[in-house]
Amino acid sequence: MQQFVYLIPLFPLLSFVIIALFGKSLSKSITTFLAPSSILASFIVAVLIFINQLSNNHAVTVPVFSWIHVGDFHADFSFLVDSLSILFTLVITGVGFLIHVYSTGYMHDEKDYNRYFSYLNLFVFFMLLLVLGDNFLLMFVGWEGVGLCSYLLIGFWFKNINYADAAKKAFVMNRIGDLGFILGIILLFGVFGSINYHQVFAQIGTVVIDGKLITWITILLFIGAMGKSAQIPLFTWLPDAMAGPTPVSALIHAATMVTAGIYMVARCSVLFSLSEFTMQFIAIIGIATALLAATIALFQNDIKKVLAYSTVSQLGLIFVH
Amino acid sequence: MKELLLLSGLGIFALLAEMINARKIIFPAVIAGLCLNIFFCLNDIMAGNNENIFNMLLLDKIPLVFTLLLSVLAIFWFVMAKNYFKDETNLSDHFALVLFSMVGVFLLTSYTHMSMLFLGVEILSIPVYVLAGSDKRNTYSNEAAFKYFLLGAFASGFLLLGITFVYGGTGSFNTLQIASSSVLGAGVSKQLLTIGLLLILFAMAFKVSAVPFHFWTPDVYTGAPTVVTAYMSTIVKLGALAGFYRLFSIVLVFDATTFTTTLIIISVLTIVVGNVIAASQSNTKRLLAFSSIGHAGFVLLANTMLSPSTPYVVWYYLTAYTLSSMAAFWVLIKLDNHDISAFNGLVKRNPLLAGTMTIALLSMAGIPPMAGFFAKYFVLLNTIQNKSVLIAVIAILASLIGVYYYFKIIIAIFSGKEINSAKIELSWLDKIGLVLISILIILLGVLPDACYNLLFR
Amino acid sequence: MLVLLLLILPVLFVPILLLFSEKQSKNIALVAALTEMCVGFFAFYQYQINPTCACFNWNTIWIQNLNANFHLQLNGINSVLVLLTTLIVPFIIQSTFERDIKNIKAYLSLMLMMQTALVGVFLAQDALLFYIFWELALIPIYLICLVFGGENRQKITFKFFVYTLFGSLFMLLAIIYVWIHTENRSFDIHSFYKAGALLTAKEQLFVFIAFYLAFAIKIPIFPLHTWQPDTYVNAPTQGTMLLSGIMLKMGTYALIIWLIPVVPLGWQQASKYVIILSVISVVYGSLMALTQHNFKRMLAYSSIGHVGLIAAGIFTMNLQGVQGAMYQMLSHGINVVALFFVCDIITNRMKTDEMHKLGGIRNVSRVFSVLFLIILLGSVALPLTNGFVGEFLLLHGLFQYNTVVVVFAGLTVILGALYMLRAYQLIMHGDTNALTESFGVITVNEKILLACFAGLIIFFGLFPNLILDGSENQIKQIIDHVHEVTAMVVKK
Amino acid sequence: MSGDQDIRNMGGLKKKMPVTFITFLIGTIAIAGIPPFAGFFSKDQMLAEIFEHNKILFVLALLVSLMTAFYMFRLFFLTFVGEFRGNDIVKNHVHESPKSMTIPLMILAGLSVVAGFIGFPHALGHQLGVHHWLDNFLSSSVKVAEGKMELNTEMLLMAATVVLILIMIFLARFFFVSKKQIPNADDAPMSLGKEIVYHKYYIDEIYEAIIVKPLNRVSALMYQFIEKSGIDGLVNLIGTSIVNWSQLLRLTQTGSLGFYVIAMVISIVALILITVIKI
Repeated sequence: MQQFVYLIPLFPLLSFVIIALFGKSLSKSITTFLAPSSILASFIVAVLIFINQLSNNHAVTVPVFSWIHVGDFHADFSFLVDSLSILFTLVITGVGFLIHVYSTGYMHDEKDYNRYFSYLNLFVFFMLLLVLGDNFLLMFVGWEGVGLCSYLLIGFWFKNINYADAAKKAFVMNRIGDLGFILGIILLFGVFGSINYHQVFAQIGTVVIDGKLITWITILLFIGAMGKSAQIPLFTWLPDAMAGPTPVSALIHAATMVTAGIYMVARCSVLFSLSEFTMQFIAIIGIATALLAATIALFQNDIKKVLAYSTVSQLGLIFVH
Repeated sequence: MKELLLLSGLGIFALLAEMINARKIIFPAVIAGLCLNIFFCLNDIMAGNNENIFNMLLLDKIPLVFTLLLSVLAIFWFVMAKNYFKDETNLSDHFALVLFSMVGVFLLTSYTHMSMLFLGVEILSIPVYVLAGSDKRNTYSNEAAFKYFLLGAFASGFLLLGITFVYGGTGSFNTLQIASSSVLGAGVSKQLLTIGLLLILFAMAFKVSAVPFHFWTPDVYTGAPTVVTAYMSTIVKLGALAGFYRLFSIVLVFDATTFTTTLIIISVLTIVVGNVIAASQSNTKRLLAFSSIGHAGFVLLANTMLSPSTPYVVWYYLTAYTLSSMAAFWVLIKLDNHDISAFNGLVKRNPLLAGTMTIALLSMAGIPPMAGFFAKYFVLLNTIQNKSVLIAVIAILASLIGVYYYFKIIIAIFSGKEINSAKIELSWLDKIGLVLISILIILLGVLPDACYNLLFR
Repeated sequence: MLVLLLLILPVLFVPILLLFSEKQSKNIALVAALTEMCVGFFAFYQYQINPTCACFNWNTIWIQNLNANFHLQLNGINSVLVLLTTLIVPFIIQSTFERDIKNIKAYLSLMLMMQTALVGVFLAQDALLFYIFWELALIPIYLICLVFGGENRQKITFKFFVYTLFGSLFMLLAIIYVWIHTENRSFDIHSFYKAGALLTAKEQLFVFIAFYLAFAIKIPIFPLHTWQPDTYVNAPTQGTMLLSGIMLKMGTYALIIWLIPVVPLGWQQASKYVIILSVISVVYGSLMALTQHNFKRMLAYSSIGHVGLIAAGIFTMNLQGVQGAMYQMLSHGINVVALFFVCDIITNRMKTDEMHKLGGIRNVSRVFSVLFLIILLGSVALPLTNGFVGEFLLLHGLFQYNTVVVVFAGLTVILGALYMLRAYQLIMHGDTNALTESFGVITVNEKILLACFAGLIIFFGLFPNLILDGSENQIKQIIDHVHEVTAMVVKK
Repeated sequence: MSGDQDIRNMGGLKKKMPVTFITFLIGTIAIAGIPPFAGFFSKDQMLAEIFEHNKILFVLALLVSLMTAFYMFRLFFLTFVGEFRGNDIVKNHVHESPKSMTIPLMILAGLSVVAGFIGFPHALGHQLGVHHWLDNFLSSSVKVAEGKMELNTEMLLMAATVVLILIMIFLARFFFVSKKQIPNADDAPMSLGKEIVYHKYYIDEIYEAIIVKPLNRVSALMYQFIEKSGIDGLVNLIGTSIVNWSQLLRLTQTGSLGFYVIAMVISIVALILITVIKI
């Protein structure tokens, strides 16, 4: 079953391509059917794989095609199925599906109905890429991809310059984190000679590695997480991001995208646990964010902003953990 | 010998033709004669003839290729100047004057005897004094002739004085003997020789309009009728530079230490000053005058930086420069207006003129694939081979300034707003000449060693 | 034979083009470019399967005296650039369709001549030939800018010309200098490598500087870049495309082939400084782009930032850096041409490229907005676009060189997003105003072009190794050569 | 809600949107962390682990959860309980969402009830095994606080947290339901502390002031002074200076013969000196 894992991101991608290419001529009803059902299909595949995984708890790598090869640097498009990735896949496709369904109602009267769903599908695709990729660079692809989709979705009503501003802010702030992330990946490659999860984590414990470098790697990676999971100092985009349609706020900014940071930290927990300093750093950032956001939320009057700060605060707490 | 006879004969024929009322055949006869001369030269070069004429002239390969170039240029020049002379009453006089001055050029390319040098310079110059003033009703023309003559006399004086000094120092008129005596000769007065050669150098520098003896050039070039200016900036320049090469390439071989510095100073100054002053000219004729100073500097530099390929480098540079200059003047004559603004929008008025002018200017600016590029290239090559990188850099920067003023014209041609939008008509002779000269410039630039293989090997 | 065909094919079409009417000439030029593109693709493909084929080599004696040969050769590195040239030129010619241009025949002929010169620059294996093509490429582009350019063109294009000529004259000096030190006085690239390596460290440094001047001006690298924004703004669209899309790659290409391997010690001594300069131009270009009001000028400055990164990657002389640079040359070529085309579409309709006057175009033309966005994302280097692969590899290479420098270079990730999105927002977002209301939809021709660009951007983002594999071996050789030479000196 | 998101204009939506009311309530409780909803277990487990790690962190984290409970219920009460405070047009317009929206909401609410068990605290959930399953992956890494804590301590902590949270909820109810407090309008006077918090600590403004504006200002200044006047000015200066030199040198072309002769003579003397005496 695991070898069919590529189907999971494929369905939303196909749906995206269809809606995006034929956006104008496609009737609303087709989109209404196509967009959620593609996610549902992914969900079903994910469930099947999950069940399979329960009985046979092995990590499986499914290669799709080779992407970048330069010298000894390899980054491939291949998927990794293990407990962590499949769990996140379940959440993403499950919640994603529900939000798609919800959106069919919420956006019912929207003129740009199709555009909206194409973005949403693309978002789910990238999110799945993020959690299913078997190397750091692929995670980064998803990482930036969801950033793009959030840019598109926050700025969905682009006529309003404030919304467009919020979208731009979200993208740029995420990019600050992304710079840290990508430098982290490069440093990681420098240290471990690979960016593949297996090859990296396998070396831990067997190869002696300079602790300083590990601290640097983890801090850099965490800067990426700070951007995506809206931690101090890169959190201000999230409340502004509530400019987008409400289901988007739910999907991206409460349920899935912001957890990307958590996924990353969980994925690299082996690495993170090696560095005491990073752990403390994360805890401090986390608690500070949580406190700051909670106090702000106390007095906010905008319902979505309250929820946004609540999200920021909760994320902070999770990082403390 | 036959080349000398032919050229002189043509001149005499032109004078006689007036008497026998055969003015119409002067032009074809001269062209035919020059073609014959080309044939003679080629024949001699191919056969490898070395003709020593009474120890006065030595016609080996190098004089012959210069004469060849002279003949080609002369043909172009006569075709270009044909219309100009048409209205003149004393047409044959002009033809004769020009042809006689060519004899002077011939002497300058081939002399081995100091008297021949002096004769060459004078035969070359005197007709040009006359020609410069040939626009009799134009005060500028008169002034030009006068200035040229006065300063030219000054230079001739130096030349004569120099020759006497040298004779006094070495007891010889033979160039090779003079040069070699500075190392070999017994009873040679080194001081007299050096001073004498220096005086000759100054005189020659005057003739090639090297800085600081260049002052006459812009005034004379601007004042003289344009055809004459074209003649001066091509054929006269060729003669003077060939004469310069003839003597000082030998002198430098034997006594480099004394003269190299001086020559370098003169040539660098010439390159820099010529190009810098040209940058602010708005009169095309004057601009070309200053640019011709700059080019002379390059040839002098090539002369100074000796290497086995020096004769070819000098010859190639002269070919590239004179052809380009000829083309530029040709266009200028057709325009009949010397301000740069006259070139505005030329591409719309006559594409052929515009194209030729562009090719000529690109060539003079030293941009490939025109001949001028390799001309400069060879000079730089020799300079660097002589470990004078700094001088090469100066030369490069100066030629960059050259680009500045040549491109003023190119910009005007292609994007200026035309003052006069009337189309310019050309005769078929002009068209052939312009096309031929353009092709030659490009061909020389694309295959720079074709001539070497043909003529120098 | 194939390489010769590649070289002269565009020029062969020029007389044909001149025979036809103004209307037909566009089609003829497009046919020419497409034919050349097919030959280019075929050559690239052939090279991948059979790199040793004799058809990739053309060597005849050219100037016997100087031992200069007319030597063209297709190899791993230049095949990428030839591919880029042949790929881009049809687009550039296509972009003249539906535009009213006076003297179109001359315009197109100049473009085709330019293509020949560019291909020549890339293919030449002989230093003198390389130089000649290098200069040759300057004349058509100069005339394109001079005759067809904008208001201030005379002064600006002239500055461009003199500035670049200034650099190339120093290159000429360096070429001569190396040439007189070659064993048998040859311009062949390999004898240049041999001779250059034997120069003393000081000589190599001087040669390096002379070469660097030429290439840095062409690329351009801070602080030699000031000709570039003005020229880009004033040149006609196609001229800008040629300049930014292909011509500046002459400089970066020459860095790989003609500069570093010729004088490895020069590189060793200067690399620190030239990398810093390159990184400065990354940050500086981006900052300048951030403050521009004029879209075209902003693109010009962004281009400075991007090529600065390419140059920095090359100077690291490690595989990832140079390969990244190779790839980014291709990507940047595609992206920047696409962006300038977008700019052309906007200015053609709006008669202005002041971004503050625009806004809300997304409301009017959806397709345009989407395609513009994809192109823009390519330039911002979003993963799965071509820009990302190059940028990542470049940062990777730089990182191996120095960890501090890479942080500054990495600022391009943030600043790039900032200025690009700012531009997108100013032009596309918000409500329409009186001006942008009349934008209308884009024509089929424009749509096809933009869609092709978008497709290329994603295609090359997904399959970078189609290109990277081809150049890897040769780049390895060059890197090995450079490191061998520098290591030898260390031993001494 | 017709796009209005200000809770000051809401209130009493319970009757209008019953399903939304229920699901929101579940969500609020879950986030606040009351058993047996999702938020409780995950938060409780978190708190427990933090407690063991670092007591100060624990206090802070607890503070955060209490505040969370308070503001969530503040939100809840203000939105759904009491009287509608918006204008009449909106009032008549407000209605329950279609099925396609409510059903997903219900499922999500249901999940938030159930999903908590996935992160079941060790104290209660060892038998269920789900947590362990994930641990397989994490096993090599953290396993920080596994089983070290006394069962009693965790229970005690749990109880204390819940009680505190409940107090917060009642506080919220006291303020916003019983006393019917409504947050002030934006321009109403506030104490300094509140002002700062209300404006999100002015962080956006600070960023604007220390990063965005300086960045724009610096790049604009650089463009003006370094790019235009500096580098480009220098380049142009070289160009103009050559023309200036040219004009200066041009003055030597006086046209006067006497001057020419003198200049030449001086030069000759100089050159002779250079050649003969080698100055």
